[in-house]
Amino acid sequence: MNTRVIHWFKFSSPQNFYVLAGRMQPWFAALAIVLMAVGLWISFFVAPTDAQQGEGYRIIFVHVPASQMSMFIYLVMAAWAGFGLAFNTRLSGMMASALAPTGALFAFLSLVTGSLWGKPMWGAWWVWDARLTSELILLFLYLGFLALQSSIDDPRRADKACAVLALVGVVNVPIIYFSVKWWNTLHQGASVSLTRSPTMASTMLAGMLIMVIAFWMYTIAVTLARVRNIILDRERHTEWVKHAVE
Amino acid sequence: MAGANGVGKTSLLRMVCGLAPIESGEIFWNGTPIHAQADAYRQDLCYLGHLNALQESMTVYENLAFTAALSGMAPDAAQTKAVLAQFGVAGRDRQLVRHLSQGQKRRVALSRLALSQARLWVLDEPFVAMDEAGVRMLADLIAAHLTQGGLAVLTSHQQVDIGAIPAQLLELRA
Amino acid sequence: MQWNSVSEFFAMGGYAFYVWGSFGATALVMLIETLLIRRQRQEVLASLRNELLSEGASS
Amino acid sequence: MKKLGLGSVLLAMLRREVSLALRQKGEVLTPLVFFVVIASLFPLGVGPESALLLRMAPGVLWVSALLAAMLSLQRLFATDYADGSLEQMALSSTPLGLLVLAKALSHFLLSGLPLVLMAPVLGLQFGLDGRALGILMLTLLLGTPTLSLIGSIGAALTLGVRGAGVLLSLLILPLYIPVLIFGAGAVEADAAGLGMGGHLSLLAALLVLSIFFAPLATTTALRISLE
Repeated sequence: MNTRVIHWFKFSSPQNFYVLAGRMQPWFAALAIVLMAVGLWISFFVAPTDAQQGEGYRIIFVHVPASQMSMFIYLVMAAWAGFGLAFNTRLSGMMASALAPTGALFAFLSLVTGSLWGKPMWGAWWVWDARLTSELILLFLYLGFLALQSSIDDPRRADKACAVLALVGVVNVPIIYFSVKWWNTLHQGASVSLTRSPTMASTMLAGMLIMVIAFWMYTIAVTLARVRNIILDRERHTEWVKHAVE
Repeated sequence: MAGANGVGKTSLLRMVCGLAPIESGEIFWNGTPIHAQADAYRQDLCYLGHLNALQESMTVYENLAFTAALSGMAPDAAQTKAVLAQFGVAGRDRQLVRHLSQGQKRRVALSRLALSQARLWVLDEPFVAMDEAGVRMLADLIAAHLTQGGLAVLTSHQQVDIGAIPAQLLELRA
Repeated sequence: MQWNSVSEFFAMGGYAFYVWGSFGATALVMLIETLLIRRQRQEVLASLRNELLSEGASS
Repeated sequence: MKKLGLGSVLLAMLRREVSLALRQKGEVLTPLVFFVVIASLFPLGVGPESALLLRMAPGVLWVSALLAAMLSLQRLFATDYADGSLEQMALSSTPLGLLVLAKALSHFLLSGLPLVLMAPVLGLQFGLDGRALGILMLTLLLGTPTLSLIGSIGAALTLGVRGAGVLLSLLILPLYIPVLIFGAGAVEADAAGLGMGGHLSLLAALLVLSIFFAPLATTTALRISLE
């Protein structure tokens, strides 16, 4: 038991994690590509046409994974941030800052695909629907995180300040979501939802699930690659980086 | 504590205060690590850094009374007057800090030491911008603090004689 | 399979722009992100090599 | 030398903040003038049609108040940070969280409360009736302390940072959304005859939550800035 604990802490040093991440990254990338190919096959050739929404519903195969990832990444980011604040580990901050850009991109994609779905279904590019609005606010939170990160020069201080911001954000996300929902029902009532199709065929569900897993793999692969860059950049004055470059 | 510029004297002092994080090692006060007893430790601590911690648009007395209040003290006007006189800024207690010279501001900041009841003084370059009489007076004040069982950690570029009290010189090198 | 011809597949039952737009945007963003990370890596490595070279020259 | 209780320490802090702000009158007046100007721009933008203005009034006044309260946030810790007073506060034996709470309270007294008092005058311009004006003031009274508390987190995070002003608004405005929704919503709900009890209790809940959590986050952020 004791040896296992030591084992894990070994990987929490940036140097060891750099090597580990380098070894794992290609596998996750490969998994992402394979799963995405399978998911795309199901989304276009196996899943049947939706009775209500015709072929337009196929947007869910990218919209749902993107929205889910944007929310999960924020949670994971906040978890890393909290871990970093509590135990003062360097790697945690690096992981949080490696996750943030991908999370922001998924939030952005969720908005783009959401409004591409909304145009034919609602007849408008943008509707102040509770989900879309919350997603927009989530994007703002990501942008705030990225802006704070980039405007503090000392990376250690930036990591800690961003960690506080991420934790404040994660406490606020449910409150914001609830308040937006409240606001939405007060003002216009529920509208047709992209994800609440009553008759979802099992192949549709399977396709969506595979796409969600594929997006997870993509996120992990991209984050590992990015955190490797960050580690190299931050640890540039250490011996092992000099050896790694040579 | 001595050492060349940029060698980390101020950083070390800030670590002693618990302001800056410590990369490795531990700082103990009364046998307990300082981060484990932060509130009790701060009661014993008086830190004067490079910055004077004086608000320009408040009077000298208001400034001193405020920092004293932060550690739960309320010095009366007469006491403040006496301390200011001791530090060579007599009769300035009702003046706005804005109207003082740099040297006078430094003296006002240092006069906090006489008003504080902390046992540990952490001073960053206290002798800078002081004339000879000021240095003498401050050295005597530190000596008196030490004879009463207090402790002072300070950085300085110059050798200052504080009498017969044993002092340790720590020289930092890069 | 529900597609009778290639053109029908691309037409997406009249939703071509929206469906292909969504998938296209997603693919584009993922591609750009991957390329950006690759470039970032090359930049970091280049600056590290530069540093090493200048250190080697000065010592 | 007299010993002070915790209450008197906080009172001393509060008195210092208020007297400092009153010596620089611009600090209190600028947000207030800003509030009036912003609120007056809306009718110029959308036209003087009274039914439309009446419908927009709660939202417009709340958004303007939110922006005005944010104006003075950046200075909340900035001068103390620059002259070293913040170090003294962080190293004093008084818990920093309580000092932060006193700071936030002073911010409310100096920028929130004037807005509450000014709001009915602007509400009249938008044609709100007496009852709506009362509710508007009540929601502002409940909501602006929350704005000050959440704002203090942003002010602490952006201390000594490049472009702190714009950054502060980017960090803080998304967090202000629930307060805005429930604040402006209460006035609208009452006008629609739906009852505003729910809104008001949610506003109060947000206030209680932020009293507990905001000082915690702010002190952590302040200590990070002082490292």
